[in-house]
Amino acid sequence: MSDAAIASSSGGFGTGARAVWDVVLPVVVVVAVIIGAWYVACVPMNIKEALTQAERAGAVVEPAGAKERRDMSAVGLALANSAYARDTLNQERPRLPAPHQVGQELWNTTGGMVLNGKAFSKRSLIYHGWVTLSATVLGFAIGTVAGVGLAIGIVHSRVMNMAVMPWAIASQTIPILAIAPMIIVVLNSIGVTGLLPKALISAYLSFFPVAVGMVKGLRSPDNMQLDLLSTYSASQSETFWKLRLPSSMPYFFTSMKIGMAASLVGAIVGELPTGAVRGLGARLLAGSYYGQTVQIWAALFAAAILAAVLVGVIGLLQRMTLKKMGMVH
Amino acid sequence: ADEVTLQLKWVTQAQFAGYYVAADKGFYEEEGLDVTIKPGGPDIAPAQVIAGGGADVVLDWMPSALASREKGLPLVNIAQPFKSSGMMLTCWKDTGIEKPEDLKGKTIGVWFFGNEYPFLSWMSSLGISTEGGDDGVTVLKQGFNVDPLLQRQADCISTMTYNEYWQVIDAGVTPEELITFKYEDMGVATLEDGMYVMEENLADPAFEDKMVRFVKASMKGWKYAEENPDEAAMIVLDNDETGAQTETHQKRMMGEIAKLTAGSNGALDEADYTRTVETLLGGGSDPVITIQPEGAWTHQITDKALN
Amino acid sequence: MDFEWLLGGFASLLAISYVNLQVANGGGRDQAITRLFVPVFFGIGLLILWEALVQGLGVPGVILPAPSAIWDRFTASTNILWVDFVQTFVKGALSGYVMGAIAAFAVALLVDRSDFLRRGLLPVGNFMAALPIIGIAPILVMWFGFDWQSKAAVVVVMVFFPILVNTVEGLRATERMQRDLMKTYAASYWQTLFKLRVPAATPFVFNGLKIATTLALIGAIVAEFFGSPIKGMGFRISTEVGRLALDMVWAEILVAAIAGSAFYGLVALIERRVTFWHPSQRRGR
Amino acid sequence: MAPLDEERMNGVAQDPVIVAEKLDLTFQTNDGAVQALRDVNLTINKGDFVSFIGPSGCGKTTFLRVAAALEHPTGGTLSVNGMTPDEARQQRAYGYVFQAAGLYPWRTIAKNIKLPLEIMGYSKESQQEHLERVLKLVDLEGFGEKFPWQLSGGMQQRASIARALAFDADILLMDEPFGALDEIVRDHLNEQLLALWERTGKTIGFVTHSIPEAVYLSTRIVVMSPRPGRITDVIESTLPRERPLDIRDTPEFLEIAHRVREGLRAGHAYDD
Amino acid sequence: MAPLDEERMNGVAQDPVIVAEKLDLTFQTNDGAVQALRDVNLTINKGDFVSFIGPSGCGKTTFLRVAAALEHPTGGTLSVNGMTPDEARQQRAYGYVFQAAGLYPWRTIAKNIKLPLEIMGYSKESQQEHLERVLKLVDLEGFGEKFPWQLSGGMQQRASIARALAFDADILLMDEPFGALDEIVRDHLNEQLLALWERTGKTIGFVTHSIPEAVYLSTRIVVMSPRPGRITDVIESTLPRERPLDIRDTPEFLEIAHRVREGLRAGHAYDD
Ligand SMILES: Nc1ncnc2c1ncn2[C@@H]1O[C@H](COP(=O)(O)OP(=O)(O)OP(=O)(O)O)[C@@H](O)[C@H]1O
Ligand SMILES: Nc1ncnc2c1ncn2[C@@H]1O[C@H](COP(=O)(O)OP(=O)(O)OP(=O)(O)O)[C@@H](O)[C@H]1O
Ligand SMILES: Cc1ncc(C[n+]2csc(CCO)c2C)c(N)n1
Ligand SMILES: [Mg+2]
Ligand SMILES: [Mg+2]
Repeated sequence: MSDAAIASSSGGFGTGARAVWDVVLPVVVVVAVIIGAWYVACVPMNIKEALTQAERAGAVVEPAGAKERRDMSAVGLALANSAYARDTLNQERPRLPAPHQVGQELWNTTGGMVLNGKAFSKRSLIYHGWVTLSATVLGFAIGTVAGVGLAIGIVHSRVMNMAVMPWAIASQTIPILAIAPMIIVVLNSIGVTGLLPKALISAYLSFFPVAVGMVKGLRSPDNMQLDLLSTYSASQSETFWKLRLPSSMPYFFTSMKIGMAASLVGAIVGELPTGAVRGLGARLLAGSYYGQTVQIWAALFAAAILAAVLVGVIGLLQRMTLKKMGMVH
Repeated sequence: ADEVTLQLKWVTQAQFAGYYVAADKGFYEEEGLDVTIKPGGPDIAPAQVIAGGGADVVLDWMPSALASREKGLPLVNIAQPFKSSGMMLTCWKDTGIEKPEDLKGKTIGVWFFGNEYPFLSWMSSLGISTEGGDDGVTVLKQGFNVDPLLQRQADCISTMTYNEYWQVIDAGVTPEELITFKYEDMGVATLEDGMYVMEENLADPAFEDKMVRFVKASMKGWKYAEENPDEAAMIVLDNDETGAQTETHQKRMMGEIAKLTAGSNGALDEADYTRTVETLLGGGSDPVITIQPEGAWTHQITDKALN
Repeated sequence: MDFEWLLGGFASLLAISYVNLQVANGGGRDQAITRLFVPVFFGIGLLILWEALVQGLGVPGVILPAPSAIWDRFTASTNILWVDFVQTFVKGALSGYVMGAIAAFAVALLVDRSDFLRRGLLPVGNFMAALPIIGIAPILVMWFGFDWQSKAAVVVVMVFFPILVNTVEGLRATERMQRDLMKTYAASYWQTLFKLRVPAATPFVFNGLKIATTLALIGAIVAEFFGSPIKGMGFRISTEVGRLALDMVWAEILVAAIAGSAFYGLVALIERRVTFWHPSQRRGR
Repeated sequence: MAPLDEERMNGVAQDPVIVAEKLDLTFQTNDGAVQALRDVNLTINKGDFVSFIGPSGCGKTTFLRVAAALEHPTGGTLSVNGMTPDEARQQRAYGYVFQAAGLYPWRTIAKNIKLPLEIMGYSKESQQEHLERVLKLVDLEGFGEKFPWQLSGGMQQRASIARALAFDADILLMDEPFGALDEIVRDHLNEQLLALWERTGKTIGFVTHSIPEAVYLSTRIVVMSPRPGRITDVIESTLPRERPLDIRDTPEFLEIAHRVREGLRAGHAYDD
Repeated sequence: MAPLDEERMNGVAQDPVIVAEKLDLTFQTNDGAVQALRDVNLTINKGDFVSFIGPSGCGKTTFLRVAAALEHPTGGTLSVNGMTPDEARQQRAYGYVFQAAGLYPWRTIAKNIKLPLEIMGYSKESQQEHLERVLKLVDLEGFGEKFPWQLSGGMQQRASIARALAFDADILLMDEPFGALDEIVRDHLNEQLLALWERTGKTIGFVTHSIPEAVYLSTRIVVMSPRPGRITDVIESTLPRERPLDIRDTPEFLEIAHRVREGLRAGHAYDD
């Protein structure tokens, strides 16, 4: 809505080139600035390790002794030993890996694997991403159905609204990472294994935003719109299908986007207590065991890219649906 | 074939080579077993998994298993392939630490999640408080890696001889920069990586028979791994689904592990057990276990398996 | 299996649901006391069912303790729970929440001033918001140390983007006529900001602030899984799971649920006070 | 005088459709109670065209809403065809035009107009038939496939009138339906409405702010005064049923308009 | 005839305030361009009261918006006091009443009315003074502390008029300000507005759908026709400046009203 208003007030040039210019250029500039700042930050972040390495190799650094340097300011050290700035950008286990290191690792574990025909080998992020994706999507589906169902109940029943809503909020204050192992164990003990336990954790995280958004959406019709149907003596189900559901669509898609992102987090969390053998969560953790910061960062970015793609797909669906419904102008 | 599920204590690595070798070389199959090996991880308590019915047999450290037993979960040790403990404390030498008493006033990273018992017992036997201050040590719950040491957030961290210690070395630290305290050398070693099952199951002859075959095959696997460390490491690598393990690290780990399993035929040595219990009971004001455990181990399986 | 327990459990849940139905649809249905009574009563029903399931099915305490056992542990360990609460909630979550919120407002104002920045930063921000905390937490623990500072940093990262995105959206949520009115007065940027756009943005801002409350607590707890001093709710949970002291784990979860709900409720209350004028806050008319 | 008028009407053996007796309605709001209607007595007979006129906030809308069972009286009774308004609604007795257009934005104009028909279970063909008839009536042929936001405010208002006329409700309740229209369109729709009313014999309740409009359309004009809303005058029209537009220049018309204006003015506080 | 009229006006040596020359405005929308204004030529002199009348969607609002620099022409020019509208706005030349009330819901009525005064840096006391004066003018004394959503639509509209009158803008642009009001209040406010205009000599642009209102208030009436919006007639009022309400019954008044109606009708397609 506000988008439309902005678009029309800015004069309404709509040519493709202009749109690309407006959308892509700012992002490119911002990303470039971030990468620049990132490189700069690498120097103080990694300088202590660089100096220690150099000292082990026999160089004389100022001041000598890792213990002495421990409590010194990193920026000060970087300035005093600017000769070692380069060494901060290519360490094996940096505190902050340089952008090109992350990019290289990402490429080596995705595109590079594809070129070698090993796209689905266990060292490939495509393989691990795929594992996480399947749990994410299944959990998202369960969570969305549950969230929508709960929202329908809440909107149509006073008791549900009063009794369940506070508990739905409370349920989200429980740290999922704490109860994930218990969920897995309990489900295991009743014979549920495989994809489903992970998906249920995803669902636990994604049902809430969907439910909250849908409650808002299903309640979004104003009094007049509801009164109109009253004068027709429309039934509850007619009111639902002809008024509440259509007017909740914008909310539905927005909350699905949040739900999808939450679902991905859930799938990753769910991977830890299942042995963390496959999936992006397992990669994150494995990177963490062995202090492979570059690997952590690569897995992190892979997860974020996956989330962006999933959310983008929902955004696409949203545009198509709302356009068909005449709700985007 | 009879199905057996084994829950490991940690992720797939050479620490568990014997089981992977037994599976890979068909030793289990020969015994008519169909074994599923479930990797562990930071969020997995083997005792909880077996209580929930998620495994038939689990690998655990004895302090944790005995503590669970006191909590009312009747775990029984049926075999003990690890003779000695691989746990140690690794410190920076330049912090001035030379002997255990020097730990006072220092910051120390410790694994929790049931793995803190040996450390706590050791400190209480030294009479060092873990509440911080000049006369005590400041304890940190260390994460899964050796960063706290490398970043000098801690003066010492817990390491295993076969794993974390080498990660420190791989990070470019020379052994001369470090000083280590092995629990074995300190006389506070506790038993690690034993096989545990639920007590009530042992009464079931079918289960007993299954375990006999399992232990037999597993020990065969262990011995094979000790003799062919490089091959064993490669088998472990093949079974690592995360794709994060490296060949060098696993081969070296296998070498270290072989030192720990050497001297055990799989049967629990009662003397080791007694020493472990003594250490845990002697934990000063807050001992890990409070009463002498009864029936926490048995030779019922190994007697049949190893003869 | 103990059928008496199970039967009793389901029967009392049914009875409670029935009473709730009567109360919720009866007279006085809009009174504050009803609003409190119904959910509490429902919660009690759930607890009874939980207790009945655990007792009736003989679920071992190392898998899922009964509410009565959790309550016993809770009352017996209040001092530990308090120490943990202060460490995680007050030092970690609250301070991170405040810092994150302030930073988000500041950046939102900056982003809002320049259309270019908004177009550039928001997509990147959305991307960064999708970075899973499980990956971020170990990194931040490595950077900021084991104490509460690293937990606060995780919380800052977690709450920053929801508040930022909502605030930016809110600042744009004025109607054309409202903006045109300001234009006819030739109002300056700051006048328009403080007299129109900030007030109009408050409902959105609170939306973000509310989402952020639950995120803050979860963030602080989860971060402790990746390294901490030997106190804190996350530390206790992860340690006691390994010790099979599940009653303690649930006592901490209880604290988390109470603290999180109270925090959420507090922000919601402030929201009611501040955005009383918004249609969603008006009852009746 | 109002009670007198009514008594007289009730005496005549006509067919009462809406009967309000001692109607009271008080809204409970955060800052206290608002009495919107007080002691309203009114009978609307079958085939009547009753206009409601009165200052803003006097309860015109509230009265229509009570009649349509959208609001429930806190005192007194209102019956519709001898039933409660709720029962009458069950029988789909009402066509209601709201003060604002209130079209559903996700439905095209045609689908908006078909909405009541769908709910009332008309067949597809008969829906299309009704649609075409009313689109013509309000002069919106060719706009069926547009979405509401693609039309100007006046066109939207006409579409909402079409929606209320699409099905054959016996009672038509219209809340300032022509407020957003310019005079020419308004005149046109006034004529159309009168023609429809004559042809179908519907009972119509009509809220307006325009005195000429009220006089031109109605058989009876109800003048209300605010806070709390009361009926201060009920004026019978002496105009013939057949009403060309230029009837508005006749002395009879102006006489009635004058009476309405006086009634209205009495409810205001201006001393000029 | 319109161009002729205008030519004549421009000839007279008056003080032009708003001068539109060959004004064109085309909106670019997703489904194509909408030409809202085409070749509009108009001069509004100081102290004029100019009404705009025309069917819905003909560009009345758009013209006012261009005059207030809320919209920028795509062709031709419009100047205000010899400046661009943007410059005039910087000098706070405008009081604008929008078609809908547009009060800020988080401010009380009093604070809403004070809003322009705060922005223009009036002192606290003088704010209070102005507030009380205009509250009285629109008959809302005692409602200052209510919030907008606690008032009926008509009262909100009056508050928004008060807001525009609170500061002394030379040019008052009013877009159907009295649309939501009943006839009596409307008459009253019409009188008040005329009195204010006479007293202050403001220049007023006024959009309305009511022919009598336009005739009663204006010195000049601009009749527009839709798609694209053009001026089809400009009618000079021959009524005296002093206008009691009953001037509306004089033949002169009815004659002008008739001319406006004819001009309006010419822009419509009805053949009745
Ligand atoms: N839902 C409500 N809650 C509280 N007060 C209400 C409600 N609806 C109407 N009122 C009040 O009741 C009175 C009558 O309102 P109503 O809408 O019937 O007036 P009206 O005659 O239709 O006015 P208008 O000409 O402005 O439409 C007003 O004072 C109004 O403020
Ligand atoms: N922002 C906009 N974008 C696109 N088209 C617009 C916009 N604003 C107005 N229009 C179109 O310009 C034309 C003139 O609109 P305007 O609002 O000036 O009409 P109006 O004479 O004020 O009508 P009304 O009496 O209904 O208020 C209409 O066809 C309208 O649809
Ligand atoms: C959370 C957690 N932290 C530490 C350990 C301890 N541990 C037991 S075996 C093993 C392998 C050594 O390479 C390690 C680290 C654990 N189990 N869980
Ligand atoms: Mg009304
Ligand atoms: Mg307009």
